Amino acid sequence: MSDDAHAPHSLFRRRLMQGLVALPAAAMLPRAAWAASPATAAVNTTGLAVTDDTVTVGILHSITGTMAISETGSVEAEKLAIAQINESGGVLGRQIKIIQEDGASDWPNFAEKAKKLLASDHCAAVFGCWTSASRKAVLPVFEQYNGMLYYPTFYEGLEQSKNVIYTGQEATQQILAGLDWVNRTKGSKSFYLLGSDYIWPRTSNKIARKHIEAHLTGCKVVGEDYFPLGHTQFNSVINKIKLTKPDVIYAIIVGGSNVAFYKQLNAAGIDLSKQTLLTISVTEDEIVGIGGKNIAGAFACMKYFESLKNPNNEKFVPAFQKMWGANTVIGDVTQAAYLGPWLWKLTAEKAGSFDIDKIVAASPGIEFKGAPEGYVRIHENHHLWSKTRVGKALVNGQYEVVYETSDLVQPNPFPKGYQ
Amino acid sequence: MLAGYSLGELGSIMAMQGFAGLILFSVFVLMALGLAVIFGQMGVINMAHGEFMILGAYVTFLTSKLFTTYLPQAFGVYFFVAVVLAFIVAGALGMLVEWALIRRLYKRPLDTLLATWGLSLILQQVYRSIFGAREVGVDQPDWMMGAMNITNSIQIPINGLIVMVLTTFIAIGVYLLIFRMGWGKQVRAVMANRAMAGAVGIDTERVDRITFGLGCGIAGIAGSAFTMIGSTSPTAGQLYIVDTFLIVVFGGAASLAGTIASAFAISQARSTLEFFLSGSMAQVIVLLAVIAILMIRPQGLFVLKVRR
Amino acid sequence: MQTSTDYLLAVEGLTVSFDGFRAVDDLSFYLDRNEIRVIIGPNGAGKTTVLDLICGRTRATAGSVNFKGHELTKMREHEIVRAGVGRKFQTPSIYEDLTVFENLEISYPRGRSVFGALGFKRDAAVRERVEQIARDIFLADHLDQLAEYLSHGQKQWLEIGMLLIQDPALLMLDEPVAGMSVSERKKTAELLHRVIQDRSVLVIEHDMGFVEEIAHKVTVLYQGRVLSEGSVARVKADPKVVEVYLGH
Amino acid sequence: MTFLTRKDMLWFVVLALVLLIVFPLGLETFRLNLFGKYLTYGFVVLGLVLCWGDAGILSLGQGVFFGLGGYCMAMFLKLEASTPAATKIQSTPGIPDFMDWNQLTALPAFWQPFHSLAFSLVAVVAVPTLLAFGIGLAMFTRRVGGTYFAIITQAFAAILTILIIGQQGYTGGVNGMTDLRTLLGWDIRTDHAKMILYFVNAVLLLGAALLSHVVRRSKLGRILVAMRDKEDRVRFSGYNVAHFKIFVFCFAAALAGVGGAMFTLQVGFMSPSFVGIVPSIELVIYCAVGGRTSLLGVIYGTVLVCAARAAFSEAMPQLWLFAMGSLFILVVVAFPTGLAGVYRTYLDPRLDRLLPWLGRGRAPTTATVERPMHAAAME
Repeated sequence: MSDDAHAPHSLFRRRLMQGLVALPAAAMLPRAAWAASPATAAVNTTGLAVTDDTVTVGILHSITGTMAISETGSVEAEKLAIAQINESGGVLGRQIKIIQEDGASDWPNFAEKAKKLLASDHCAAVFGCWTSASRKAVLPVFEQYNGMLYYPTFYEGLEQSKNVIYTGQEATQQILAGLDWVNRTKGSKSFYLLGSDYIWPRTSNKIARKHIEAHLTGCKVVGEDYFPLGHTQFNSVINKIKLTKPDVIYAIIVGGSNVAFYKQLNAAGIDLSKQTLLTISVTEDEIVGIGGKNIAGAFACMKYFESLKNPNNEKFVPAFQKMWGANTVIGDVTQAAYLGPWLWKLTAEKAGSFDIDKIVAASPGIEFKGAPEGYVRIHENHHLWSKTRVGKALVNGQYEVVYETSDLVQPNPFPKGYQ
Repeated sequence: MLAGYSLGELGSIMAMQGFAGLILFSVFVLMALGLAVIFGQMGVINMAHGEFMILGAYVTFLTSKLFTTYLPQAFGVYFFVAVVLAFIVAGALGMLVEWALIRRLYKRPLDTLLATWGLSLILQQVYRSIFGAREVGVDQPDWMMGAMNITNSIQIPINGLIVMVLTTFIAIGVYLLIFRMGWGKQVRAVMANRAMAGAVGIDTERVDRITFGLGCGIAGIAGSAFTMIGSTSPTAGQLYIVDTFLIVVFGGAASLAGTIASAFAISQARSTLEFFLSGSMAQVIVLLAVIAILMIRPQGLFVLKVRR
Repeated sequence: MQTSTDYLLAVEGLTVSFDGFRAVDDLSFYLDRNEIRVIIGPNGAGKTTVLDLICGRTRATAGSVNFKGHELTKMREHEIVRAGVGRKFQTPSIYEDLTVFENLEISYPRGRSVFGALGFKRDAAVRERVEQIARDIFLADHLDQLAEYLSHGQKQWLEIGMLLIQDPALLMLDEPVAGMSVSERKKTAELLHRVIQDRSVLVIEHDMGFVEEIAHKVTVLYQGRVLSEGSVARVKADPKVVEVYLGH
Repeated sequence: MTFLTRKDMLWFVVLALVLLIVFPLGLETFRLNLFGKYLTYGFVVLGLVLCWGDAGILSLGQGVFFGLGGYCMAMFLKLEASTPAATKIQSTPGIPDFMDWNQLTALPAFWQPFHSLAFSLVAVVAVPTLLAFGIGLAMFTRRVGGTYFAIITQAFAAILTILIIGQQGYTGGVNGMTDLRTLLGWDIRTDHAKMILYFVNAVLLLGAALLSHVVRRSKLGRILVAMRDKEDRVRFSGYNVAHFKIFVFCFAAALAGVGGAMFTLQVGFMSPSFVGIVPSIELVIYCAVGGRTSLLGVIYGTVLVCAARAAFSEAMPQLWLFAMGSLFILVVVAFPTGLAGVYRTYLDPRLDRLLPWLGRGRAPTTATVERPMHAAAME
C-alpha cells in the first residue's frame, strides 16, 4: 500500500482536471458533468450499494445510552460533511445516502449493527465508533466483510488495520508534545497521573510515565490513580494531590466523572490559575457540562480547538452551528469525525472507484487541505499526520490556543520504547 | 506514603480527609433518604430513583436559565428556589407514577422492580428528547463555588457545606414526619394490613400516593444538590442506583437511623480506602465488605419484612 | 419423679425474649407418649410461640426441648421434622399452585435431599399411600384439583393430611378448627379423633367444647408462663384460670 | 409416567422446526447469525424460568454467569489466537495482545489450563456453577431472599464489572477479549462456520430445554414451586430449603455459562458489557415477556424482543426506548404471565376444541397430574 504505485495515476488526474478547468467551455458545464459520473460497473466491482446516482454509507454511533453524551457531536459532524459533499456534487458524481444505526453504548450491539451495515446494506464506507471497545468489537466484522471504517476518536494506539482510517490522534501524538511543552514552559518536574479505569487512560498514562521518566530530565511521577467509569466522588484523591503537591495534575478522566472531578477540584480550593493541570480528555463538549468557571485555567492537549484561527475553521464553525444550533460547541473529536467523509471522498476520487481494496490502496498520502484543523495527510499506517496544540480553558467554555507544534506530528501507533 | 511530611501538613490533610468523608456521607444520606422512604416504608423497589434525581437536576438547570434570563439580579439565590421546585416537580411525577403504575403492584415487590426499570428507560429517553443527549451545564452563583479557608492549609469546599446543611434539614424533616407526626404510623399500618387500616379510617390510597411522592420529591432535592458536584445528563441517574440500594439495604430498610448509620459506615470506609488505594479497588473492597456483613448479620440489619 | 427422657417431649426452662420482652418465660412441661395435650390461654399468652420454639421456627434464648432424646433447640427445622415432629400452622399452609395429590406427595417422607427429589419416582407405594391419606381427609375425589380451589375447611384437612403422611410421633396443631362452619367442624373433630390415635398431640385451641372432647390434659399459659395444668375439669375449676381466661 | 404429553411434544417439535428449519431457510446468513446470538440468551432465560418463575428467586446477576462462561471460552480461543507467530510484533510474543500492552511478560498461572479445550469446556460450566454455589451457600443458608437477594446479586454484577475492567492486564479490560479466530484450527469467523455454530447452538438449546423440563417434571420441580408459595411449609415437611435454592441457582448459572460460551463462539469476542447490571435486568425482562413459567415461551419471548429491538432501532432508535420501556411496564402490569399466559388464556382452549386428540396424551389418572403451568411447561 505504498503511495508511489499510484502517484502517476493521481498526477495524471490532477493535470487532466487542471486542463479541463482551464477550458472556457468546460467552465460553463454543470459541476457534476466534469466529475463525469463514471459507469457504476467501473466504480463498483464488489457489489457495494452504489447506483448510477447514489452511494450508500453508514453512520454507526451511540445515540442512546451513556455514550450518547459524547457521540452526538460526531454524528452531527459526519452529517454536516456529507451534506456539504452532496452539495458540492457528491462523490464520483453520486449523491451520498446515509443509513444511520444506533450502537446504543453496547459493544456487542456495535458488532451486530456493523455486520448489518456491511453484509445487508453493503455500505461503501462506515463512519463511526467512539470508544476503543466499540472499535475493537467491530474490527473483526470490518475485516471479515472487507468494509471501510473511519474512526474519529483520539485513542490509545496499538492498532493498525487495513480496513480502518483513524482520523483522531493515537496516544503519542496527543501526549508527548504536551508534556514537553509543560516541562519547557512551566518548568514542571513532578506529575500526578489520574484516569478513568479503562484502556485508553491507562495506556496513555503508561506512555506519559515512560516519557516523563525517560525523556524529561529530572522529572518524576508522584502518584497515579484510577477510578471506575462513572465515579463521582473525588475528594479523597484531591486531598492526596494536595499532600503530594505535584507541579502538574495530568488528568485523563472521561464522561460524567469529569464534571464531578472539576467541580470538586474547584470547590476544594485548587486554583487552576496557580496549579497546572493538563488534560487530554476534556474538549469543548465536556466543558459545557463542567461549566467554564470550574475549569478555567486548565490546559488541554488536542489537535483542534473551536477557537482556531484559520480560513477553513472560520467557515466550518458557522456552518456547523447553522446546521445544529448556535449554541452547539465543537470539540476535537467532532472535528476529527468531520474529516472522515471528506477523506473518503478524496480517496474514492483518487482511486476512481468505491471498491474497498482500491480505497485502501489509495488512502496513504491522501491530503485534505480543507480540514478545520489545517492541512492533514493520511500516513501509511492509516493514521493522520496532524499538528498538536495546547489550549488554555477560558471562563466562556472555549480554549485559547497557547502552543502549536511547528510541523505535523507523525502518527506512531506502536511507539518503540513506550510499550 | 505519609513519610516525609511535617505534622502540620499531615494534620491539615487529616482534617480535610475527615471532611471529605463527611461530604460523602451527606451525599449518600441524601441519595438514600428518598429510597429509604419508598423501599423501607412501602417495600417498593424503585429502579427509576436515579431518574427522579436527574429530574431534580434538570429542574435546577431550567431554573438557573430562567433566573439568568428574567431575574439576573437574583441569581445568587436561585438555588433555593430550584430546590423547592425540584421537590415539587419530582414529587408530583412520583404521585402520578404511583397512581398509574405502582398501586397495581403492591402485592408483587419484585415486579415493581421490573416495571420501574421500564419507567427509567422511558424517562431517560424523555430527557434525551427534551434536553439533548449531551450534558447540560448548571451555572452556580459565585458564592457557592470555591473553598472556605479555615487555616492556611485547611480548605473546606463550600458546595460540600451546602450539601451537608441541606441533608441535615431533610433528614430532620423526614424524621419528624415519619416518626414524630404519626405519618409513619399510618404508612406502616397500611403496609401491615391494608384492609384493617382502611377500616379504621386511614385513606390508604392517599397514604400510598403521598409517601411515594415524598420519596420521589426527596430524590428531586438530591438531584438538585448534585448539580453542584456531579454531571447532569440523561443517563447520570444510573450511576447512583447500586450505591443507593446497598446503603438502604445495609442499614436495614425500615429505620432512618439504620440508613444514616450505614451511609456513615460506607462513606467513611470508602473515603479512607480511596486515600490509600486506587479508587477502583476501594470501591470493590467496600462493596464486598458490605455484602459479607450482610451475609453474616442479615437478621440484625434486615429489620423489616417486605409487604407480600 | 420421672426423668425427662421417659417423656416423649420434655420442655424445661424454655425462655425466649424479643427485644427484652419475654414471650415465653421459664416454661416447663412434659408430654407422655400417646398423650393429647391442649394448650389454652388468652391472646398473647405465648401459645403459638411455644410451638414455634419446639419446631425450631423461633430460636430459644434459654432452656431445652428434649424429644425422644434429641435436643431440638440445637437442630434445624428440617431435622426436627425428620426426627418425627409435625406441625400445622394456624392459617392453612398448603401449596395453592399444586394439586391435592402433589401437595400430599411432597410431604411423603422419601426423596428429601436435592438429588433424592430429582430421582424421586411416583411408584405404586407412593400412590397408594397418597390415596389412602386422601380418603382419611375426605379429599379422595379432589386429588386432581388445584389446592387453591379448595374450601377453607378442605385446606385445613389437606394440611393435616400432609402431616399424617409423614406419620409423626408428635403432632402439633395450631387452632385446627378455627374459622370452620359447623358441619366442617364436626367432620374435622371426627378426623382429629382418628389421627390422634397412636401418637402424641399438642393442640392449641380456643373452642372449649372441642377441648373437652379431646384433651387428656390441659396446660393454661398466661404471659408466657404456666398458669395451671391438669385435667379439663381441674383447670376449669382453678380460680386463677377463671380470672384470666374463662371468666372474661 | 409419561414424560411429555402429546401437546408438549407437539410444541417442542414446533420449536425445533422453527429453530432448525424455518430460521435457517427464512433468514439471510447475517440475520441468522444474529438470531443465533439471541438464542444464546435463551440458555439464561431457561435457567430463570426455574430459578425465578418456579422457585421465586429473582437474580439480577445472571449476566455474571453468562459472562463467566463466555470468558472461559474466550480465554481458550484467545490463547489459540495468540501464537508466537501471530504476535511476533509484541515485546513478549505468544501471550495475548492485551497482556503485552499491560507489561505482562508471562502468561499468568490461572490462564495456563485454558490451553486445553477440555478444561475450558468444563470451566464454562464449572466456574459459573461454583460462583453460584458460593453465593447461594452464603445467601440461602442465611435466609436472604426476595428483594434483598435481587439487590445483592446486582451488587455482585457491579463488583465483577469493576474487577474485570480494572484488572485489564488479566482480562482485557473494558475492551474485552477480542480478535478470536479459530477453534482447534477451525476458523469460526467464516459464514459457513457461523452456520454450523448456529445449529450447534440451536440443538444445545433444545437439549437444555428438555433437561430443564426433566428437572421441572421431577418432584424437585414441584418442591421449587411449593417453596415459592409456602417456604415454611416445605421446611416443616422435612426439606432443607436452602439446598434446593442453591441447586436451582447453580443450575441456572450452569445454563447461563453454556449460553455465554456459545455467545463468544458466535460473536467472536467477549466483553464486560455483558457482566453488568443492565444486561442482567434485560435478561429478566426477556423472561417476563415470554412468560416466566414457560420454558418454550421464554425462548420465543427472547427472540421476539431481540428481533423487535433490532428492527425498531434500525428505524427509530428513540422510539425503541419508549417501546421497550412501555413493553416492560405493560407486561408486568397487565400480562404478568407474558406470551405464554396469553397463549394459555386464549389459544389453548381453542386448540383443545380444534384438535381434541392432543388432549389424549394426558391420562386422566393421578399419575400425570400436572402443575397449573402444565400447559406452559413445554408449549
